[in-house]
Amino acid sequence: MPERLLSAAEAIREAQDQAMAADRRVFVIGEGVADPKGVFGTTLGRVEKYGPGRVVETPLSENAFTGVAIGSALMGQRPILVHQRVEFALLAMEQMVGNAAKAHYVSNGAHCVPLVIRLIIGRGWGQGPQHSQSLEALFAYIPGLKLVMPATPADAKGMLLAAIADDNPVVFMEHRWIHYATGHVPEASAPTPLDGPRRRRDGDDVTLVATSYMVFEAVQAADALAGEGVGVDLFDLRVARPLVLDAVVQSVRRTGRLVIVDTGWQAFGIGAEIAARVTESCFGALKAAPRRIGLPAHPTPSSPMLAKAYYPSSEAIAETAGSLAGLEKNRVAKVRETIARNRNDVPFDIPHPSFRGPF
Amino acid sequence: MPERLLSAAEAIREAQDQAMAADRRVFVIGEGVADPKGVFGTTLGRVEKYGPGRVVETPLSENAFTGVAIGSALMGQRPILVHQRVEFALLAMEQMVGNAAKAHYVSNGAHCVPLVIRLIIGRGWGQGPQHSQSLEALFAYIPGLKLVMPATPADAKGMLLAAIADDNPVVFMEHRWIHYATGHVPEASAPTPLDGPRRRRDGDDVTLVATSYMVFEAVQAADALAGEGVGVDLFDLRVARPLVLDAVVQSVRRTGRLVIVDTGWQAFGIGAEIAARVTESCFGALKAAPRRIGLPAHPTPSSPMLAKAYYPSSEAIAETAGSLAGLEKNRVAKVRETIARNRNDVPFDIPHPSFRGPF
Amino acid sequence: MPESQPNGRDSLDPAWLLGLYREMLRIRAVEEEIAARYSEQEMRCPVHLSIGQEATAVGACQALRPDDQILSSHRCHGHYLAKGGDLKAMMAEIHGKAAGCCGGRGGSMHLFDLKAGVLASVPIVSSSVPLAVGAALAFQQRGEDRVALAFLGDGSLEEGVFHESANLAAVMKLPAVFFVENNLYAVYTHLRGRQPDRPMTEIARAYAMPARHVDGNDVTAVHAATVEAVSRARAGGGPSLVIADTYRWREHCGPNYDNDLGYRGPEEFEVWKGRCPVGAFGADLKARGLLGDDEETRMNRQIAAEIDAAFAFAREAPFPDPASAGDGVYA
Amino acid sequence: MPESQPNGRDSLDPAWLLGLYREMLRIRAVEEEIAARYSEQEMRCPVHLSIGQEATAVGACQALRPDDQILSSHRCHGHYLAKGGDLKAMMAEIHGKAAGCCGGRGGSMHLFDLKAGVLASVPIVSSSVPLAVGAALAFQQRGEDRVALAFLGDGSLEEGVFHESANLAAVMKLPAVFFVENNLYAVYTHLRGRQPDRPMTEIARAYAMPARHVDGNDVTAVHAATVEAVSRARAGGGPSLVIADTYRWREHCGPNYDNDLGYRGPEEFEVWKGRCPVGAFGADLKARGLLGDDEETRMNRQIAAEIDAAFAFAREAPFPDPASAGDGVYA
Ligand SMILES: Cc1ncc(C[n+]2csc(CCOP(=O)(O)OP(=O)(O)O)c2C)c(N)n1
Ligand SMILES: Cc1ncc(C[n+]2csc(CCOP(=O)(O)OP(=O)(O)O)c2C)c(N)n1
Ligand SMILES: [Mg+2]
Ligand SMILES: [Mg+2]
Repeated sequence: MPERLLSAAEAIREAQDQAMAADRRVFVIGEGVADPKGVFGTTLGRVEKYGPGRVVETPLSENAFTGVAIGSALMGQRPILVHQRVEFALLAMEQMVGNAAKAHYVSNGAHCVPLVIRLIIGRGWGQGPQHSQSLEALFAYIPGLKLVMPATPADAKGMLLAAIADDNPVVFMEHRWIHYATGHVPEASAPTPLDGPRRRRDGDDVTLVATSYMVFEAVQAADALAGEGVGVDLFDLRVARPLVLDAVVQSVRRTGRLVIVDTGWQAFGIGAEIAARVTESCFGALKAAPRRIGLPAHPTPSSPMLAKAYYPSSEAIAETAGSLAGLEKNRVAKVRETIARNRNDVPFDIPHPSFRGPF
Repeated sequence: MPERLLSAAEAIREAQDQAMAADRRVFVIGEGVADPKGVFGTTLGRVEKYGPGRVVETPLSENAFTGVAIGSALMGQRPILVHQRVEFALLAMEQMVGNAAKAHYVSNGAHCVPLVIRLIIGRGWGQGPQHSQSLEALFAYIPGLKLVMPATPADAKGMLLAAIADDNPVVFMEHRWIHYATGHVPEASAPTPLDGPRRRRDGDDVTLVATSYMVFEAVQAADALAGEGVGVDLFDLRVARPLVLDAVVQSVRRTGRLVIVDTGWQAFGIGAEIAARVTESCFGALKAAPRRIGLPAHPTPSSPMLAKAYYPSSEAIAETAGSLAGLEKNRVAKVRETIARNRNDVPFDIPHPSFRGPF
Repeated sequence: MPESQPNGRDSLDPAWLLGLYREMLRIRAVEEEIAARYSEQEMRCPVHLSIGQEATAVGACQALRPDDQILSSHRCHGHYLAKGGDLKAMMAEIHGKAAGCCGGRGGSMHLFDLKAGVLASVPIVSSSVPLAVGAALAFQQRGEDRVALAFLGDGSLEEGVFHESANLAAVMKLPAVFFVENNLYAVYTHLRGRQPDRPMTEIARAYAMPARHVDGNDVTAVHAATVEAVSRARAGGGPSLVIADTYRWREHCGPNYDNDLGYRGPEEFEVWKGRCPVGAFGADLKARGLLGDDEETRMNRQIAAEIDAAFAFAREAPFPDPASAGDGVYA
Repeated sequence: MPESQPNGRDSLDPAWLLGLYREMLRIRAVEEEIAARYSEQEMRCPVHLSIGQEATAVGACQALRPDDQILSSHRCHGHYLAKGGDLKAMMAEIHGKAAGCCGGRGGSMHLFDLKAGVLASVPIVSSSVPLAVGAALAFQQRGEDRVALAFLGDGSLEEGVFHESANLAAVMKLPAVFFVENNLYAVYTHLRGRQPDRPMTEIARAYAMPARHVDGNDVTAVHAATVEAVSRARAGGGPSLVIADTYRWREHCGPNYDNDLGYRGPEEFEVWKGRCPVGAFGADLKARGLLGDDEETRMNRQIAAEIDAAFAFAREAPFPDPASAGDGVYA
């Protein structure tokens, strides 16, 4: 039987559907979950199948419906909550940090909050300062929350299933542009453990850790660098909390070099934790200081001309990783050219077709 | 004229008073600002002096009154907002991150938000999971916010004056236990620039960076280490955003060793950014990986017996800094004893008298 | 004006009335004992006493079944006890002991008892309100005829999350009851500085929700109003608002009186103290011949013994192992 | 039922009425032009058109002085123009150009014009509401007789921060007006799935606030109701709520119609389209002899020329320097 190609959006929809079919306690809640667009298609058709009692369209009340989801979880339900933009979750921070993250600990284990909070990160098309932030560092900081950031469609499905099956509150961050990526996705309802990074490319010269959509940019960079003989050991971080870095540390022991690329602001971002922890773990093996690539310290501008400078490109990743690995300037330039050639004329503010996989 | 001794709480009250007297646009807003306890004494008597129009007691509505303060600032007022616990600010994250932090940038410079947000961090006396968090990392992550964490009474006054005079939103985090610390505080209304760390002890063996109340624990550690011949170059961070580390990097170039102690959770905390940035800046000078000391990854337990294990002590700081600097085990033990002796029998869940200064 | 005694007490079962009285006496005695012993510094956490507010806790909880759930706030002692929470586990919790209802992790503001139907207490004002609505959603989704009741303070009504929760519960016709203990103050700030001048029940109109205003110091009136709200919720009629006027006697947080602070006048305090929910009800029971002095003495003696035992238990119980402090962050 | 034409139009100044009409025509034409040109992909940001809702923007803003401030949301084009915002700066902003009102940093959802009294537009639902109350607080503190008006959608009423803001404004008697454009939908979800069935004006009772319900497609009715609210605020009488029923013709976000999605029926759409705020008002003016066809043609021609010039300006204007993207994070 040939393997199926699904987009990550379809994979997410399928995971939710299978979980709902298998377990009556699972339900979906949020703004737009039952509307005709179905949260970028990821909940489409579910209200017809499961009814409004399990596909709960809410009033505009992010803080309350987060608390409602938590309360239902305390009573044994298994809600999947979704915000179409991560920004809306800022209104619900108190519920997330105060109640969801702490109930199990504070109750000395009596309470569980089996809650998935899907947060969608925007990007592109001038969405600007308040519709395209990448605030994962805020959630990564909170003990009691798990933080999952899938990149591939297979992970989008498998890790969402695992998040639903998890007895803890799991923040599941979906970058809009991974929604479009396609890949082989198993039909079975099989959770993929939330157990840490996965290697996406092999190499001995430099270790590259990327999160979410930046994994695709990193793949472009790694492949182009491979063409110039630089071996990139590329990890897809997948889980930011709890942060498991053994494989990365092992890799750095071999390569001596680390570059981290994430979707958020660089300063105080999750790259800082990764850099600090890897440094603590294998200082002696490091040939140079770990390098971080992230967003510059300002809000997302709407104008395409300003946004273009805002997002780190595969070129920038290749340049950082390549020069860290000692690649000569002219060969770095060649790598940049290769990447640019592959990009063709696709505007940078819509997803590049080459990111559509299959991955 | 002899110098005055003031507690940090008194210093904060004086700074607010002087700013209000000097500038009609300055006002105070929050829950409890006009009540008979006056926010741990820091706003006491102000409503009698300036009236309820400038000491604005609000309904319980953290998100709204943060937006109200921002709106008034957009119209040219200079509000000082206060939350008696940092947790209450979680309800206002959207206003802080969405409006306060971004207005100047998004308006291309036309708007200013000259707003001070005083956030008080609790500790001790079993306040437990929801009244004693130290969430500075959440605010440090946000471009457009400044984040100030004074330790000494002089800084509490001078930096609050500077924060009030600043045209940007400044988060001013006050640890409850620094409120009790006393020190020499100039009577004049003189702002202290929000310009970065200050050296609190001199030494050549290890660089120690501490924030807020942990500065006092670090001082104990540094002094005890000095007794054993270990020179600690101790910095009070003071400003977490914008983060200026030149002096720290210079110090690490000399000592080759860095320890960071902050009041928040260690993982994904501000120590990670400091460690990563210093490593990037002077990798070659480092003799060992920077070490971070912070809270373990769980909520604050209420029980004194559990909380005791939760907070890093001066002993722990001394042990980390001492062994990093190569101090032998038995001499580290001696340092721990010295510190313990100084502590006498004061329970750990109330502020130690030796922290009352003068500093 | 709050309604009083919508059902004449005469028609009520005397044993049941004595039970109400006993429970109010017990809550009062527990909190008086906490106040008396607080200065010994064995209870090393903040306490928010509800002395003076016993009738709301008891009247409301008596309207609930054991499998109904309540949600409470920082001021949760009375609610916890009235719903059937374990006294020993409460005292151990306040003493920070391993046998506490949270294993010592929560302290006085986090009391819960799953078996008794005290789902959670949360010290962030109004933060437990959506949790109650969420419990109600779970009941509705599973077709269970259970009800969730949120205890709120008057201050809690000012928080946005209350309004969001009330609207959501109303739209979805969830089996929830919003029970407001209006004690006129949030910390030291009077209602008049925090809400405009209108009957508090007007809030319910925004959500097309029935509302009742009762004398919160009249335990049977509280009970009757809550029964009405609970029955409606149980029958699928959706949420209601109950406003019960009452008064906190002691300081906002801590064991003492704080009238010296000047935020409330001595006259106001005396008026409310004169309307003691426990004393007035006891006097009424006696006047109607339902309660004798002997019986009252016996009750008090039993209660005192239970409380002594609970304190002894809490004091002698072991502290949690410091090495366990990091356990159980994740399930 | 909304009130209609509380002041008969006959008593109103004809020139002023023509001005209202012209402004509605202009807003309509600007947005039609955006819709027409959107597929050219020169405007690379989301747009939320208010076609069909012109009477609320114009009627409300006409009740304000230039130094009064409005606050708006994601759907801000009409408000910005009606309050006197600069059309060229708006078009440049939507095109991401340096001459945009935000220098290209904000895009279509962040329009503001300090000189005109458009203090800010914020794309997070209800997030601008407390900003309006804060502006009102500043006016009160400084003894200025200015008013702040917040434009809200019906969905915005469900957000907690609206309630917190309304309560705060009411307690402090701040010069604020909460002006609700009730277009029945939040994105694709009808009001009946989001709020219980009661007159929306009932919300005001929770805050002891006067409320008016008007036909939001009747520009003079909107104006009269807003004048009342603004006058009360200016005179120190505190905030009011105005509910204006209207309808968004196009899709929630973007240039197209979206009735094919099925979230609203074609009959409903046709009814509202038949009640076009611009067309109906124009017809009325003509019927009463205040507007001739020639005059209307001249108006349309002038407006078209202005819009053409604004688009030309926006297209030709330079982009901001990419190197400036990080400037101005701090003042
Ligand atoms: C969100 C939030 N804001 C502020 C506080 C501080 N606080 C604790 S109790 C309280 C007053 C609550 O008043 P009310 O709801 O009337 O309850 P009461 O104390 O009168 O029982 C306040 C403001 C808090 N705990 N949470
Ligand atoms: C806090 C928040 N939640 C959700 C959204 C997504 N969103 C954008 S517009 C909108 C609907 C708003 O409805 P309404 O207030 O009635 O305004 P309308 O679009 O009808 O003009 C929603 C839910 C948002 N921007 N902000
Ligand atoms: Mg109260
Ligand atoms: Mg609407």
